[in-house]
Amino acid sequence: MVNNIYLQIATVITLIAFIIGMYRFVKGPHKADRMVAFDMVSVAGIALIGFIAAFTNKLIYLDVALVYGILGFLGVVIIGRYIERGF
Amino acid sequence: MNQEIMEIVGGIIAIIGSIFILLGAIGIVRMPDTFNRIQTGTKASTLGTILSLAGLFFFFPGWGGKLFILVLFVLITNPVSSHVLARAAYHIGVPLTKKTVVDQLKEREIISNPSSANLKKVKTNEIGD
Amino acid sequence: MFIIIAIILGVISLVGGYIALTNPKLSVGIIATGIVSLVASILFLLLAAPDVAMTEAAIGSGLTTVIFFYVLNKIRQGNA
Amino acid sequence: MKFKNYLIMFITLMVVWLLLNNSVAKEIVLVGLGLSLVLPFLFCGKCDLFNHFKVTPKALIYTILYFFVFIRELVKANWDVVKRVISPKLPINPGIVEVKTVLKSKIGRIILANSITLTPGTLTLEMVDDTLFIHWIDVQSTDIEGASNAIVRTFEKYLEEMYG
Repeated sequence: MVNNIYLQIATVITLIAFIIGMYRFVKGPHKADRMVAFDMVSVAGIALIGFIAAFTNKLIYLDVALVYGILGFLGVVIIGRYIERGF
Repeated sequence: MNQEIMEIVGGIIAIIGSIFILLGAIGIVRMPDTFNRIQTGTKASTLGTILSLAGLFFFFPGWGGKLFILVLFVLITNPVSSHVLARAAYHIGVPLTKKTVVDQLKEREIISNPSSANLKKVKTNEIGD
Repeated sequence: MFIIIAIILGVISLVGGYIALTNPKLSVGIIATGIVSLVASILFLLLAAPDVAMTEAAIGSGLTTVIFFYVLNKIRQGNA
Repeated sequence: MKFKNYLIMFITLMVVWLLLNNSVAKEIVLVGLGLSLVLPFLFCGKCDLFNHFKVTPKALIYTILYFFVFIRELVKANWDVVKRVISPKLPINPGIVEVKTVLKSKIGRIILANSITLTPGTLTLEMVDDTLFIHWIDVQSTDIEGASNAIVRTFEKYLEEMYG
Protein backbone atom coordinates (compact mmCIF):
# COMPACT_ATOMS: atom_id res chain seq x y z
CA MET A 1 0.00 0.00 0.00
CA VAL A 2 1.67 3.17 -1.18
CA ASN A 3 0.51 6.33 0.56
CA ASN A 4 1.98 9.18 -1.39
CA ILE A 5 0.46 12.66 -1.21
CA TYR A 6 1.47 13.56 -4.79
CA LEU A 7 -0.27 10.55 -6.27
CA GLN A 8 -3.37 11.30 -4.22
CA ILE A 9 -3.48 14.87 -5.54
CA ALA A 10 -3.05 13.58 -9.11
CA THR A 11 -5.90 11.09 -8.61
CA VAL A 12 -8.24 13.81 -7.33
CA ILE A 13 -7.42 16.05 -10.32
CA THR A 14 -8.11 13.16 -12.72
CA LEU A 15 -11.46 12.55 -11.03
CA ILE A 16 -12.38 16.23 -11.47
CA ALA A 17 -11.53 15.84 -15.17
CA PHE A 18 -13.88 12.83 -15.24
CA ILE A 19 -16.72 14.92 -13.85
CA ILE A 20 -16.12 17.78 -16.30
CA GLY A 21 -16.04 15.32 -19.19
CA MET A 22 -19.35 13.85 -18.01
CA TYR A 23 -20.83 17.37 -18.07
CA ARG A 24 -20.15 17.54 -21.80
CA PHE A 25 -21.61 14.04 -22.14
CA VAL A 26 -24.84 15.07 -20.42
CA LYS A 27 -25.21 18.37 -22.23
CA GLY A 28 -23.76 17.62 -25.68
CA PRO A 29 -26.19 18.92 -28.29
CA HIS A 30 -25.09 16.50 -31.00
CA LYS A 31 -24.22 12.82 -30.70
CA ALA A 32 -20.71 13.51 -32.02
CA ASP A 33 -20.10 15.64 -28.92
CA ARG A 34 -21.08 12.71 -26.71
CA MET A 35 -18.63 10.50 -28.59
CA VAL A 36 -15.84 13.02 -27.96
CA ALA A 37 -16.65 12.90 -24.25
CA PHE A 38 -16.66 9.07 -24.35
CA ASP A 39 -13.21 9.04 -25.96
CA MET A 40 -11.79 11.46 -23.42
CA VAL A 41 -13.25 9.59 -20.45
CA SER A 42 -11.88 6.28 -21.67
CA VAL A 43 -8.38 7.73 -22.09
CA ALA A 44 -8.49 9.34 -18.65
CA GLY A 45 -9.59 5.96 -17.28
CA ILE A 46 -6.24 4.45 -18.31
CA ALA A 47 -4.42 6.99 -16.14
CA LEU A 48 -6.85 6.34 -13.26
CA ILE A 49 -6.26 2.58 -13.41
CA GLY A 50 -2.52 3.27 -13.39
CA PHE A 51 -2.90 5.29 -10.18
CA ILE A 52 -4.99 2.55 -8.57
CA ALA A 53 -2.31 0.01 -9.49
CA ALA A 54 0.28 2.22 -7.81
CA PHE A 55 -1.80 2.52 -4.64
CA THR A 56 -2.26 -1.22 -4.29
CA ASN A 57 1.25 -2.06 -5.58
CA LYS A 58 0.08 -4.82 -7.95
CA LEU A 59 1.51 -5.19 -11.43
CA ILE A 60 -1.41 -7.28 -12.69
CA TYR A 61 -3.72 -4.25 -12.62
CA LEU A 62 -1.87 -2.71 -15.55
CA ASP A 63 -3.20 -5.56 -17.71
CA VAL A 64 -6.68 -4.25 -17.02
CA ALA A 65 -5.54 -0.84 -18.25
CA LEU A 66 -4.31 -2.42 -21.48
CA VAL A 67 -7.60 -4.27 -22.09
CA TYR A 68 -9.52 -1.12 -21.17
CA GLY A 69 -7.56 0.94 -23.68
CA ILE A 70 -7.98 -1.60 -26.49
CA LEU A 71 -11.73 -1.91 -25.97
CA GLY A 72 -12.32 1.82 -25.56
CA PHE A 73 -10.52 2.38 -28.86
CA LEU A 74 -12.53 -0.40 -30.49
CA GLY A 75 -15.78 1.08 -29.24
CA VAL A 76 -14.95 4.55 -30.56
CA VAL A 77 -14.01 3.18 -33.98
CA ILE A 78 -17.18 1.06 -34.18
CA ILE A 79 -19.42 3.98 -33.21
CA GLY A 80 -17.70 6.34 -35.64
CA ARG A 81 -17.96 3.86 -38.49
CA TYR A 82 -21.61 3.22 -37.73
CA ILE A 83 -22.78 6.81 -37.65
CA GLU A 84 -20.77 7.63 -40.77
CA ARG A 85 -22.20 5.08 -43.17
CA GLY A 86 -23.56 2.01 -41.37
CA PHE A 87 -21.64 -1.25 -41.31
CA MET B 1 17.20 9.18 0.44
CA ASN B 2 17.46 8.34 -3.21
CA GLN B 3 14.08 6.68 -3.12
CA GLU B 4 12.49 9.81 -1.65
CA ILE B 5 13.89 12.04 -4.41
CA MET B 6 12.63 9.63 -7.04
CA GLU B 7 9.17 9.63 -5.48
CA ILE B 8 9.03 13.43 -5.39
CA VAL B 9 10.08 13.70 -9.04
CA GLY B 10 7.62 11.03 -10.13
CA GLY B 11 4.82 12.61 -8.12
CA ILE B 12 5.38 16.01 -9.68
CA ILE B 13 5.41 14.52 -13.18
CA ALA B 14 2.17 12.67 -12.42
CA ILE B 15 0.55 15.87 -11.14
CA ILE B 16 1.57 17.74 -14.31
CA GLY B 17 0.06 14.93 -16.39
CA SER B 18 -3.22 15.02 -14.50
CA ILE B 19 -3.35 18.81 -14.91
CA PHE B 20 -3.07 18.29 -18.66
CA ILE B 21 -5.98 15.82 -18.52
CA LEU B 22 -8.00 18.42 -16.58
CA LEU B 23 -7.19 21.10 -19.17
CA GLY B 24 -8.33 18.76 -21.94
CA ALA B 25 -11.65 18.30 -20.13
CA ILE B 26 -12.05 22.05 -19.68
CA GLY B 27 -11.30 22.50 -23.39
CA ILE B 28 -14.02 20.00 -24.26
CA VAL B 29 -16.51 22.09 -22.30
CA ARG B 30 -15.41 25.54 -23.46
CA MET B 31 -14.81 25.17 -27.19
CA PRO B 32 -17.66 26.22 -29.50
CA ASP B 33 -17.95 23.32 -31.99
CA THR B 34 -17.17 19.62 -32.31
CA PHE B 35 -13.92 19.85 -34.28
CA ASN B 36 -12.27 22.28 -31.88
CA ARG B 37 -13.36 20.04 -29.01
CA ILE B 38 -11.70 17.05 -30.66
CA GLN B 39 -8.51 19.09 -31.14
CA THR B 40 -8.07 20.13 -27.53
CA GLY B 41 -9.37 16.88 -26.07
CA THR B 42 -7.06 14.62 -28.06
CA LYS B 43 -3.82 16.54 -27.65
CA ALA B 44 -4.11 17.32 -23.97
CA SER B 45 -5.35 13.89 -22.91
CA THR B 46 -2.63 12.11 -24.92
CA LEU B 47 0.24 14.00 -23.28
CA GLY B 48 -1.51 13.87 -19.92
CA THR B 49 -1.83 10.09 -19.93
CA ILE B 50 1.74 9.64 -21.13
CA LEU B 51 3.09 11.89 -18.36
CA SER B 52 0.99 10.15 -15.70
CA LEU B 53 2.31 6.72 -16.71
CA ALA B 54 5.86 8.10 -16.90
CA GLY B 55 5.47 9.40 -13.36
CA LEU B 56 4.52 5.92 -12.19
CA PHE B 57 7.79 4.65 -13.69
CA PHE B 58 9.73 6.63 -11.08
CA PHE B 59 7.84 4.89 -8.28
CA PHE B 60 8.22 1.35 -9.65
CA PRO B 61 11.18 1.00 -12.04
CA GLY B 62 10.41 -2.70 -12.42
CA TRP B 63 7.15 -1.93 -14.22
CA GLY B 64 8.99 -0.33 -17.12
CA GLY B 65 8.06 -2.86 -19.82
CA LYS B 66 4.31 -2.75 -19.35
CA LEU B 67 4.27 1.03 -18.91
CA PHE B 68 6.23 1.37 -22.16
CA ILE B 69 3.71 -0.82 -24.00
CA LEU B 70 0.85 1.28 -22.59
CA VAL B 71 2.50 4.57 -23.62
CA LEU B 72 3.18 3.26 -27.11
CA PHE B 73 -0.41 2.04 -27.39
CA VAL B 74 -1.90 5.37 -26.32
CA LEU B 75 0.42 7.22 -28.69
CA ILE B 76 -0.64 5.08 -31.66
CA THR B 77 -4.39 4.69 -31.11
CA ASN B 78 -5.37 8.14 -29.88
CA PRO B 79 -4.81 10.02 -33.18
CA VAL B 80 -6.60 7.25 -35.06
CA SER B 81 -9.70 7.44 -32.92
CA SER B 82 -9.81 11.22 -33.09
CA HIS B 83 -9.49 11.05 -36.88
CA VAL B 84 -12.37 8.57 -37.06
CA LEU B 85 -14.49 10.84 -34.86
CA ALA B 86 -13.70 13.95 -36.88
CA ARG B 87 -14.44 12.30 -40.22
CA ALA B 88 -17.71 10.84 -39.01
CA ALA B 89 -18.73 14.21 -37.54
CA TYR B 90 -17.98 15.95 -40.82
CA HIS B 91 -19.83 13.45 -42.98
CA ILE B 92 -23.04 13.50 -40.94
CA GLY B 93 -23.12 17.29 -41.21
CA VAL B 94 -22.25 18.58 -37.75
CA PRO B 95 -22.41 22.38 -38.07
CA LEU B 96 -19.15 24.33 -37.97
CA THR B 97 -18.91 27.33 -35.69
CA LYS B 98 -19.65 30.83 -36.97
CA LYS B 99 -16.02 31.85 -36.60
CA THR B 100 -14.93 29.46 -39.37
CA VAL B 101 -13.08 31.31 -42.09
CA VAL B 102 -12.69 28.70 -44.85
CA ASP B 103 -13.98 25.21 -45.69
CA GLN B 104 -12.13 23.81 -48.70
CA LEU B 105 -13.39 20.24 -48.28
CA LYS B 106 -16.99 21.36 -48.86
CA GLU B 107 -16.09 23.27 -52.04
CA ARG B 108 -14.23 20.23 -53.30
CA GLU B 109 -17.11 17.82 -52.62
CA ILE B 110 -19.70 20.02 -54.30
CA ILE B 111 -17.54 20.30 -57.41
CA SER B 112 -16.76 16.59 -57.70
CA ASN B 113 -20.14 15.17 -56.64
CA PRO B 114 -23.08 17.60 -56.82
CA SER B 115 -25.68 15.10 -55.58
CA SER B 116 -23.91 14.24 -52.34
CA ALA B 117 -25.85 16.92 -50.48
CA ASN B 118 -29.09 15.12 -51.31
CA LEU B 119 -27.78 11.70 -50.35
CA LYS B 120 -27.21 12.75 -46.76
CA LYS B 121 -30.85 13.79 -46.38
CA VAL B 122 -32.10 10.39 -47.53
CA LYS B 123 -30.03 8.51 -44.96
CA THR B 124 -31.75 10.03 -41.94
CA ASN B 125 -34.24 7.54 -40.60
CA GLU B 126 -37.43 7.27 -38.64
CA ILE B 127 -36.52 5.15 -35.60
CA GLY B 128 -35.26 8.07 -33.57
CA ASP B 129 -31.58 7.58 -34.16
CA MET C 1 -8.65 7.43 -0.85
CA PHE C 2 -10.50 4.52 -2.38
CA ILE C 3 -13.79 5.60 -0.83
CA ILE C 4 -13.59 8.98 -2.64
CA ILE C 5 -12.88 7.29 -5.97
CA ALA C 6 -15.71 4.83 -5.41
CA ILE C 7 -18.25 7.56 -4.55
CA ILE C 8 -17.40 9.72 -7.57
CA LEU C 9 -17.36 6.78 -9.96
CA GLY C 10 -20.69 5.61 -8.57
CA VAL C 11 -22.25 9.02 -9.20
CA ILE C 12 -20.87 9.02 -12.76
CA SER C 13 -22.32 5.56 -13.30
CA LEU C 14 -25.74 6.75 -12.09
CA VAL C 15 -25.63 9.73 -14.45
CA GLY C 16 -24.77 7.46 -17.37
CA GLY C 17 -27.59 5.11 -16.50
CA TYR C 18 -30.07 8.00 -16.24
CA ILE C 19 -29.09 9.22 -19.71
CA ALA C 20 -29.37 5.72 -21.15
CA LEU C 21 -32.90 5.48 -19.76
CA THR C 22 -34.27 8.90 -20.66
CA ASN C 23 -32.63 9.96 -23.92
CA PRO C 24 -34.95 9.40 -26.90
CA LYS C 25 -32.13 8.61 -29.34
CA LEU C 26 -31.11 4.96 -29.44
CA SER C 27 -27.46 5.50 -30.37
CA VAL C 28 -26.96 7.88 -27.44
CA GLY C 29 -28.38 5.21 -25.18
CA ILE C 30 -25.87 2.67 -26.44
CA ILE C 31 -22.94 5.05 -25.91
CA ALA C 32 -24.19 5.74 -22.36
CA THR C 33 -24.31 2.00 -21.71
CA GLY C 34 -20.68 1.82 -22.80
CA ILE C 35 -19.72 4.51 -20.29
CA VAL C 36 -21.58 2.69 -17.51
CA SER C 37 -19.73 -0.52 -18.19
CA LEU C 38 -16.33 1.21 -18.42
CA VAL C 39 -16.92 2.85 -15.03
CA ALA C 40 -18.16 -0.46 -13.60
CA SER C 41 -14.90 -2.08 -14.68
CA ILE C 42 -12.91 0.45 -12.61
CA LEU C 43 -15.25 -0.20 -9.68
CA PHE C 44 -14.59 -3.94 -9.91
CA LEU C 45 -10.88 -3.15 -9.91
CA LEU C 46 -11.30 -1.18 -6.68
CA LEU C 47 -12.93 -4.26 -5.13
CA ALA C 48 -9.69 -6.20 -5.90
CA ALA C 49 -11.10 -8.34 -8.71
CA PRO C 50 -8.97 -7.72 -11.81
CA ASP C 51 -10.32 -10.75 -13.67
CA VAL C 52 -13.92 -9.60 -13.32
CA ALA C 53 -12.84 -6.11 -14.36
CA MET C 54 -11.22 -7.45 -17.52
CA THR C 55 -14.31 -9.49 -18.40
CA GLU C 56 -16.60 -6.55 -17.74
CA ALA C 57 -14.54 -4.29 -20.01
CA ALA C 58 -14.47 -6.89 -22.78
CA ILE C 59 -18.12 -7.91 -22.68
CA GLY C 60 -19.74 -4.64 -21.66
CA SER C 61 -17.76 -2.24 -23.75
CA GLY C 62 -16.60 -4.27 -26.73
CA LEU C 63 -19.08 -7.02 -27.50
CA THR C 64 -22.31 -5.32 -26.38
CA THR C 65 -21.58 -2.13 -28.32
CA VAL C 66 -20.76 -4.05 -31.49
CA ILE C 67 -23.85 -6.26 -31.28
CA PHE C 68 -26.20 -3.37 -30.46
CA PHE C 69 -24.93 -1.27 -33.35
CA TYR C 70 -25.11 -4.27 -35.70
CA VAL C 71 -28.76 -4.84 -34.78
CA LEU C 72 -29.55 -1.13 -35.02
CA ASN C 73 -28.08 -1.10 -38.52
CA LYS C 74 -30.19 -4.12 -39.52
CA ILE C 75 -33.35 -2.43 -38.22
CA ARG C 76 -32.50 0.76 -40.04
CA GLN C 77 -32.17 -1.04 -43.37
CA GLY C 78 -35.54 -2.68 -42.78
CA ASN C 79 -34.57 -6.33 -43.30
CA ALA C 80 -34.80 -7.70 -39.80
CA MET D 1 11.11 -8.72 -49.96
CA LYS D 2 8.82 -11.32 -48.49
CA PHE D 3 11.42 -12.45 -45.99
CA LYS D 4 11.95 -8.88 -44.76
CA ASN D 5 8.25 -8.46 -43.94
CA TYR D 6 8.31 -11.75 -42.07
CA LEU D 7 11.40 -10.74 -40.09
CA ILE D 8 9.95 -7.36 -39.05
CA MET D 9 6.73 -9.01 -37.93
CA PHE D 10 8.64 -11.66 -35.96
CA ILE D 11 10.83 -9.11 -34.15
CA THR D 12 7.83 -6.92 -33.27
CA LEU D 13 5.83 -9.83 -31.85
CA MET D 14 8.79 -11.15 -29.86
CA VAL D 15 9.60 -7.76 -28.30
CA VAL D 16 5.97 -7.14 -27.35
CA TRP D 17 5.71 -10.61 -25.80
CA LEU D 18 8.85 -10.15 -23.71
CA LEU D 19 7.80 -6.67 -22.53
CA LEU D 20 4.34 -7.91 -21.59
CA ASN D 21 5.65 -10.86 -19.59
CA ASN D 22 8.35 -8.79 -17.89
CA SER D 23 10.76 -11.73 -17.45
CA VAL D 24 13.23 -13.83 -19.44
CA ALA D 25 12.60 -17.28 -17.95
CA LYS D 26 13.26 -20.25 -20.22
CA GLU D 27 9.65 -21.37 -20.69
CA ILE D 28 8.41 -17.88 -21.49
CA VAL D 29 11.07 -17.30 -24.14
CA LEU D 30 10.35 -20.71 -25.71
CA VAL D 31 6.60 -20.11 -25.90
CA GLY D 32 7.21 -16.63 -27.32
CA LEU D 33 9.55 -17.99 -29.99
CA GLY D 34 7.01 -20.60 -31.04
CA LEU D 35 4.12 -18.16 -31.23
CA SER D 36 6.05 -15.45 -33.06
CA LEU D 37 7.34 -17.96 -35.60
CA VAL D 38 3.87 -19.29 -36.38
CA LEU D 39 1.66 -16.19 -36.17
CA PRO D 40 3.14 -14.21 -39.12
CA PHE D 41 2.36 -17.18 -41.41
CA LEU D 42 -1.30 -16.98 -40.47
CA PHE D 43 -1.87 -13.22 -40.48
CA CYS D 44 0.77 -11.83 -42.84
CA GLY D 45 -0.30 -13.41 -46.11
CA LYS D 46 0.16 -10.38 -48.33
CA CYS D 47 0.95 -7.53 -46.00
CA ASP D 48 2.64 -4.90 -48.16
CA LEU D 49 2.87 -2.30 -45.42
CA PHE D 50 6.58 -2.79 -44.76
CA ASN D 51 7.76 -2.91 -48.36
CA HIS D 52 9.23 0.58 -48.17
CA PHE D 53 10.93 0.00 -44.85
CA LYS D 54 14.64 0.82 -45.23
CA VAL D 55 17.22 -0.71 -42.90
CA THR D 56 20.19 1.52 -43.70
CA PRO D 57 22.19 3.46 -41.08
CA LYS D 58 20.99 6.78 -42.50
CA ALA D 59 17.36 5.77 -42.11
CA LEU D 60 18.06 4.68 -38.54
CA ILE D 61 19.60 8.06 -37.66
CA TYR D 62 16.64 9.86 -39.21
CA THR D 63 14.25 7.66 -37.24
CA ILE D 64 15.87 8.72 -33.98
CA LEU D 65 15.89 12.38 -35.05
CA TYR D 66 12.22 12.10 -36.05
CA PHE D 67 11.38 10.81 -32.59
CA PHE D 68 12.89 13.87 -30.92
CA VAL D 69 11.24 16.27 -33.38
CA PHE D 70 7.93 14.57 -32.70
CA ILE D 71 8.30 14.92 -28.91
CA ARG D 72 9.16 18.61 -29.31
CA GLU D 73 6.11 19.22 -31.51
CA LEU D 74 3.89 17.34 -29.05
CA VAL D 75 4.99 19.50 -26.13
CA LYS D 76 4.59 22.64 -28.25
CA ALA D 77 1.08 21.56 -29.23
CA ASN D 78 0.09 21.10 -25.62
CA TRP D 79 1.47 24.46 -24.62
CA ASP D 80 -0.60 25.92 -27.45
CA VAL D 81 -3.72 24.13 -26.18
CA VAL D 82 -3.09 25.35 -22.63
CA LYS D 83 -2.82 28.96 -23.79
CA ARG D 84 -5.98 28.77 -25.87
CA VAL D 85 -8.07 27.04 -23.21
CA ILE D 86 -7.05 29.24 -20.30
CA SER D 87 -7.36 32.63 -21.98
CA PRO D 88 -10.85 34.09 -21.36
CA LYS D 89 -11.55 35.25 -24.92
CA LEU D 90 -10.93 31.89 -26.70
CA PRO D 91 -8.59 33.11 -29.49
CA ILE D 92 -9.57 30.71 -32.29
CA ASN D 93 -9.78 31.24 -36.03
CA PRO D 94 -10.67 27.80 -37.40
CA GLY D 95 -11.01 26.51 -40.92
CA ILE D 96 -10.51 23.46 -43.15
CA VAL D 97 -7.58 23.72 -45.57
CA GLU D 98 -6.14 21.46 -48.23
CA VAL D 99 -2.49 20.39 -48.31
CA LYS D 100 -0.46 18.11 -50.57
CA THR D 101 2.28 15.68 -49.58
CA VAL D 102 5.18 14.31 -51.63
CA LEU D 103 5.33 10.96 -49.83
CA LYS D 104 4.56 7.90 -51.98
CA SER D 105 4.45 4.95 -49.62
CA LYS D 106 1.41 3.91 -47.60
CA ILE D 107 3.08 3.67 -44.20
CA GLY D 108 4.75 7.05 -44.64
CA ARG D 109 1.39 8.68 -45.24
CA ILE D 110 -0.13 6.93 -42.23
CA ILE D 111 2.63 8.14 -39.93
CA LEU D 112 2.40 11.64 -41.42
CA ALA D 113 -1.37 11.83 -40.83
CA ASN D 114 -1.03 10.59 -37.26
CA SER D 115 1.75 13.06 -36.53
CA ILE D 116 -0.24 15.96 -37.95
CA THR D 117 -3.06 15.17 -35.55
CA LEU D 118 -0.73 15.55 -32.58
CA THR D 119 1.02 18.77 -33.67
CA PRO D 120 -0.03 22.34 -32.81
CA GLY D 121 -3.57 23.15 -33.80
CA THR D 122 -4.10 20.69 -36.65
CA LEU D 123 -6.36 17.66 -37.11
CA THR D 124 -6.50 15.36 -40.14
CA LEU D 125 -10.05 15.15 -41.45
CA GLU D 126 -9.82 13.27 -44.73
CA MET D 127 -7.10 11.80 -46.92
CA VAL D 128 -7.59 11.28 -50.66
CA ASP D 129 -4.44 9.93 -52.38
CA ASP D 130 -1.85 12.66 -51.82
CA THR D 131 -4.27 15.36 -50.68
CA LEU D 132 -4.95 15.83 -47.00
CA PHE D 133 -7.82 17.93 -45.64
CA ILE D 134 -6.86 19.45 -42.32
CA HIS D 135 -8.89 21.26 -39.71
CA TRP D 136 -6.66 24.11 -38.56
CA ILE D 137 -7.51 25.95 -35.37
CA ASP D 138 -5.69 29.13 -36.42
CA VAL D 139 -5.69 29.57 -40.19
CA GLN D 140 -2.71 31.56 -41.44
CA SER D 141 -2.80 30.92 -45.19
CA THR D 142 -5.51 29.42 -47.37
CA ASP D 143 -3.63 28.47 -50.55
CA ILE D 144 -2.16 24.97 -50.94
CA GLU D 145 1.51 25.99 -51.03
CA GLY D 146 1.48 28.14 -47.93
CA ALA D 147 -0.53 25.67 -45.88
CA SER D 148 1.70 22.79 -46.96
CA ASN D 149 4.81 24.71 -45.99
CA ALA D 150 3.38 25.52 -42.58
CA ILE D 151 2.00 22.09 -41.69
CA VAL D 152 3.63 19.10 -43.36
CA ARG D 153 7.18 20.18 -44.22
CA THR D 154 8.49 19.67 -40.68
CA PHE D 155 7.88 15.93 -40.79
CA GLU D 156 8.22 15.27 -44.50
CA LYS D 157 11.93 16.01 -44.40
CA TYR D 158 12.50 13.07 -42.08
CA LEU D 159 9.82 10.69 -43.34
CA GLU D 160 11.12 10.99 -46.89
CA GLU D 161 14.48 9.60 -45.79
CA MET D 162 12.85 6.90 -43.70
CA TYR D 163 10.27 5.49 -46.09
CA GLY D 164 10.57 7.25 -49.45
